[in-house]
Amino acid sequence: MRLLEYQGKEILRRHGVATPQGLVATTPEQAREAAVKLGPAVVKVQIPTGGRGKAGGIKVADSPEEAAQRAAELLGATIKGFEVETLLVEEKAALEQELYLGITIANRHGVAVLMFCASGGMDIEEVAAKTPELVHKMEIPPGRKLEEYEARNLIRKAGFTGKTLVQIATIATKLYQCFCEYDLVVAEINPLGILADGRVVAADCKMEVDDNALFRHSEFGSDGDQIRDPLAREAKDIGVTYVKLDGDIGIIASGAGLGMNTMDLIQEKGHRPANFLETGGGITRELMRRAVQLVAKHEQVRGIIVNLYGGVNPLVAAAEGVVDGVEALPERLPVVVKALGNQQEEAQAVLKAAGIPVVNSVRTEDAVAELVRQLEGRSA
Amino acid sequence: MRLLEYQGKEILRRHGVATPQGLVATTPEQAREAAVKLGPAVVKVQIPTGGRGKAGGIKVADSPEEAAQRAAELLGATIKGFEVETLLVEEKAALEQELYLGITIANRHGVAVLMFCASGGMDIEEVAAKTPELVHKMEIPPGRKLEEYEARNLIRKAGFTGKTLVQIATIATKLYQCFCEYDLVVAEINPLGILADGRVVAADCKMEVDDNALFRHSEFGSDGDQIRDPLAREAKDIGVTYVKLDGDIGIIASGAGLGMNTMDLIQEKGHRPANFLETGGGITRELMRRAVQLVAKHEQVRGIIVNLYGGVNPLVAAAEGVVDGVEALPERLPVVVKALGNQQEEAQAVLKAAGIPVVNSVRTEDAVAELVRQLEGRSA
Amino acid sequence: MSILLTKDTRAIVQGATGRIGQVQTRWMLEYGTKIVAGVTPGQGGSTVHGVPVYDNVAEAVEKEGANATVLFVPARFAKSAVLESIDAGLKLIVAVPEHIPVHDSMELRAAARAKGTWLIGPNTPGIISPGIGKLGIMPGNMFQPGRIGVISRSGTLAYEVAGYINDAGFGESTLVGIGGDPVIGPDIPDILAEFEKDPETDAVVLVGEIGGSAEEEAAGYIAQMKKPVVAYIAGRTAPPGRRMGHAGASIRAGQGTVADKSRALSEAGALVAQAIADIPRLLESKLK
Amino acid sequence: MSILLTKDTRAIVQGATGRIGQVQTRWMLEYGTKIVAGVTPGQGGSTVHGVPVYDNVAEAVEKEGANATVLFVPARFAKSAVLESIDAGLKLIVAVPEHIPVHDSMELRAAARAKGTWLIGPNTPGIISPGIGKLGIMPGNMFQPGRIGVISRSGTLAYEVAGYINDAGFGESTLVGIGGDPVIGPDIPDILAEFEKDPETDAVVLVGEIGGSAEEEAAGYIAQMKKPVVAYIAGRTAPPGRRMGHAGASIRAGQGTVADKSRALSEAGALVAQAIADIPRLLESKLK
Repeated sequence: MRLLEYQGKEILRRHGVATPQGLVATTPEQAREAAVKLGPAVVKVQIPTGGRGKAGGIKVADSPEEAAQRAAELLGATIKGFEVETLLVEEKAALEQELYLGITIANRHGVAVLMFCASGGMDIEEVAAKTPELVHKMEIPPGRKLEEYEARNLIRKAGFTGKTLVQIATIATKLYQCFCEYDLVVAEINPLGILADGRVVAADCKMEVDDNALFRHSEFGSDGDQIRDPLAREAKDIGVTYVKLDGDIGIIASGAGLGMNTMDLIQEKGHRPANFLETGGGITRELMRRAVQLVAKHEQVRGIIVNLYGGVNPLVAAAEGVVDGVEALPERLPVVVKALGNQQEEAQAVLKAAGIPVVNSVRTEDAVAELVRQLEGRSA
Repeated sequence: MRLLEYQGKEILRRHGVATPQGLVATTPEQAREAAVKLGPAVVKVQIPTGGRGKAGGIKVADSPEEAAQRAAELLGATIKGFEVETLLVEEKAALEQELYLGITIANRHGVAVLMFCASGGMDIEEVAAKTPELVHKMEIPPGRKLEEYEARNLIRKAGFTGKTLVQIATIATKLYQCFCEYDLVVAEINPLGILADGRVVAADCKMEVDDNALFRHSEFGSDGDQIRDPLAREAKDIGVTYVKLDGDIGIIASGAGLGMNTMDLIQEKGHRPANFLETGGGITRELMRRAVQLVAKHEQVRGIIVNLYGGVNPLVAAAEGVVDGVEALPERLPVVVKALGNQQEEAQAVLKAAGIPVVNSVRTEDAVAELVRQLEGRSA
Repeated sequence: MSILLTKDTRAIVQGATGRIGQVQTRWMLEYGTKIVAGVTPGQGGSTVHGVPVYDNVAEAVEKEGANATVLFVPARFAKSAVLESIDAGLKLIVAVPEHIPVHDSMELRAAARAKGTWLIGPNTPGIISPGIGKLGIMPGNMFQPGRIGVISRSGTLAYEVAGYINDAGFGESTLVGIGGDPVIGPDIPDILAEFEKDPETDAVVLVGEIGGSAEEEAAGYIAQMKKPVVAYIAGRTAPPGRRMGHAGASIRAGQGTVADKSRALSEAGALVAQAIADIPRLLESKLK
Repeated sequence: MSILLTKDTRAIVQGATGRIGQVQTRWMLEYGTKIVAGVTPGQGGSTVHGVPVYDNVAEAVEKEGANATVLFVPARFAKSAVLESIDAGLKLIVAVPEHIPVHDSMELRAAARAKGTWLIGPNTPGIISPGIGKLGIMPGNMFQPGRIGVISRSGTLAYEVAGYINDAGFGESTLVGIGGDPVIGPDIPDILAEFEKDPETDAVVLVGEIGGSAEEEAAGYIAQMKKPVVAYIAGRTAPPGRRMGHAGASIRAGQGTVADKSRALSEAGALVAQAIADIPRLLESKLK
């Protein structure tokens, strides 16, 4: 779950990291009032994604009236696919220098990585690709805090000393505290700014909370709240992963690899997937029923392939769910099921009894071929 | 700083450890109101020391009127040297079994030790001395949490299984959380009680916070607040350790070992120390002035020995402080100073100029001998 | 023979008394797996399908000589359960649960490595040595004893691969689902090394996915192996930047594509299958 | 020769720019100690009595070849400062500050032992090798070069003992104040072992205090030493149950008395002095 900039900055301030002064606004009037308090300001849309500056989501407002006007323009607009509901009105801080400070997870090594770069405000992945020597990194083993001296040892490699070094290092340790305390998978301050008086402030903030750890952080609500697309929101609610694509064949697969393989085989047969849907491990009757209906909602879908292996739960329940889902469709679509594993005979019997074609083969290509045959028969 | 029972229990409840229901009372009327809410109750004095039950500090009250009456008797009474200002009125919980659960520090090994004993309600040091096999212990290395399985592995040695085992283990991990979070040096639940319905509750609670860590725990105030004796309270305020004794010679020493050695040598000469006062490392002029005046307040003091080694701070400042203190005494007492180390010549000159005898020897026995000579000359 | 899960494996089931734990315990027993105990704190003294349940792993080790575990506990309790088994000295831990917080997985990976414990998963179907036993959720009927080792990041896709291997007459020595999460216990080279020294494994099939760099990093070890390795990477047609599946397979900033991984593996001497259907042919080219 | 603090010791002062740090740096320099750098985060680039100050210990190690440190930082920053020096690979850390929280000391002791670092203190006057240098607050004029090793739990009392040793014509090889806090870095046997193997130490004087069991536990090692050990325990007349001094010397539940400690040390073969004045005579009985 990606936090909004103002949420991240609130967390930073609670941990003692300075940020520019700012106020949240959800109406032009609030933006005007904020600018009265703050003076010359920047109006920033609060959306859970990056690149909003280039997309026109950050505006300068030198007067309260201008702030209200910019807010009126931005509120309700759609930027990078998100309808703007919230703005952060922030004092215009003159940054003498922009730095990058971030923490992410090095998956292969299973450790957090602290990254610092004296050039901030840019996409760090690009900087790292072009000039890797400018991005200073250190691994932080799990289960302990980051000590300030460790951060200093990293940051001094970029040529900082004295009070600036100490300030940045302190912010780094606090950012790591946030990283651990809130189960973050990404914590970035980009840019981290140095003001004319030497103070170091977090001018922006990106924090992404591990969805699997949201149970420990009820203050953030469900990450489903952020999802605007109704199909994606429903998928979240069902508990499956749904990626909308632009083809004509719906896919339901019990596993990401199996689902991707099904996509690959569909394309090989000259068709294109309408979606990727991955059920996760614990398939229930209800989950399957809703998954079938979700996939069928895509306007281009002409047929559905259900590719299941029994695992955590009995496969019969999954088969019953498919039957429920198919029978509740407003109009009958071609559906082909491949369902193997524990209880495969019983599951296949349930499907056959409902008139749903079952491919009793380990080869997904056979299921794809069967669906294509049906589609072509139908269109012929 | 020893927390009061009700403070410790508040902390336990915040961490999810069940306690009997209770209310704090500072007047008989509050005690009555508490008993109305709680039913048959126990009225317990809240003083920062153990053994209050035997000293008459715990009374049963079967009715609200009785609670008010017991409270009236206890409030203002002096129990184990403390004037009773606060009571905890608690529901009378029928414990089916009383256990002991505690955490302390094994100084020599520098680790915390979790202790569990199926016989609670008694002095654990006595139980450990008589039947060590009944006290189950495990060391917890610093820097990490106690996992529930570790606590279970310890507690099952005492023969507990199933839900009782799990409950006790959970409480142990939470007690250790408190131990770390609040910089405790002792955390004890004695007794930990099993109720008739199987629930496990903390029937008493002893927590002692490391005085050196109070800066991290402003919620507890200063431990000076607990000190009733005016001399001890003043010592705390000055920043020295003062132990009142019943002899006639006052001692000021810059170091605990030096102070104890001075005591030993005084007794050898047939006198007895009126106090032990240890200055700690950072002696200032002001500290020495107040230390001299503090020691002189003891009604039996007939002479003072000041035994200093220069260390952290310049010795001259200490000498000036001694002069200030001696000159401000209501009546002149024999004072002998031994002051060695950095700047010893300058310091000795300051003292001699003020007419204070200086022993320029490394031997504390010489200083003791000189003071004894002066006292005997005076009394003769 | 087989790797990791062998005839000497005496396993416990952590969370055996739960709904899923009970079903899976039965299926593992039915497959012939030596399940010697269940562990659920607070349920000590009960039984699941005749298997005694203990409050603590240490007790199951003492009384039943357990040396491995498979977990069916809720994700939020998984960290504590795995730490318990590491501490109790178990040498093989199969962490089936998905949705374990990644900060927990980081700690578990570090703790397991510090103690020299095999941590398979999290988010793994588990490990199966056909004919010997299985620790995990894979359906036993999808596998046959044989001499091909299988390593898979993907769960169910590995079953499909096993089907092709079986149809071609090979069968599997052991199939290890290393786990689909971003942070998991095993590194692929560690498992390749086990297969390399297993006298009853003739070749290894590696089933990868887009995203990350695990396959690329494995290439270094594959280059020095004597036994043939056949690799297949799923996700050829996955759109870049979209997260494919709960565990986060995605192509990021142009890295981790099927092409990248295939190139690295080919250069290391692995035979890269363009489709699963090609795997049997590639195995035959080396083994027959 | 000397132990721990030798001619090869190149020390830094953590907190050199503070009020106490500046004074003590001057006194240590005046005594002839090789102080090669100060470290105060944020003060890098300044100097203290001609000594360069760095922001980080690691930088002082790189640029000045430092291998030891003495701390004069406020107690609340001591933990971080000591961890920094352990991590930077310094092999001798003298933690002078008193009032360090005991939970911090527990972590520091564990971290130092894990890395094989000598942590002297906390709450120590430090260590002095007369004629070579001193790291700590002891007044240099109280000591003379010689061949008696001194180990002391008590700070200033050790100076007094040194005075008696000097007056008897011996002098000290090295004096180590191990620290008066309940939890400290060194165990007495570790330091006894250093003196035992030091060719320029003939005998060891151990200055103990009531409370705890450090002296009793040291007895086991003393029993196997070749060099004579003379011990003195302060606190003969201290009343039981009262805390004598900031660091917590106290007799608890009848344990840790002078009699207990003296008995254990005597049985181990140490000569126990009833008064400090007896120490020279006991040394002479073994050495002359």
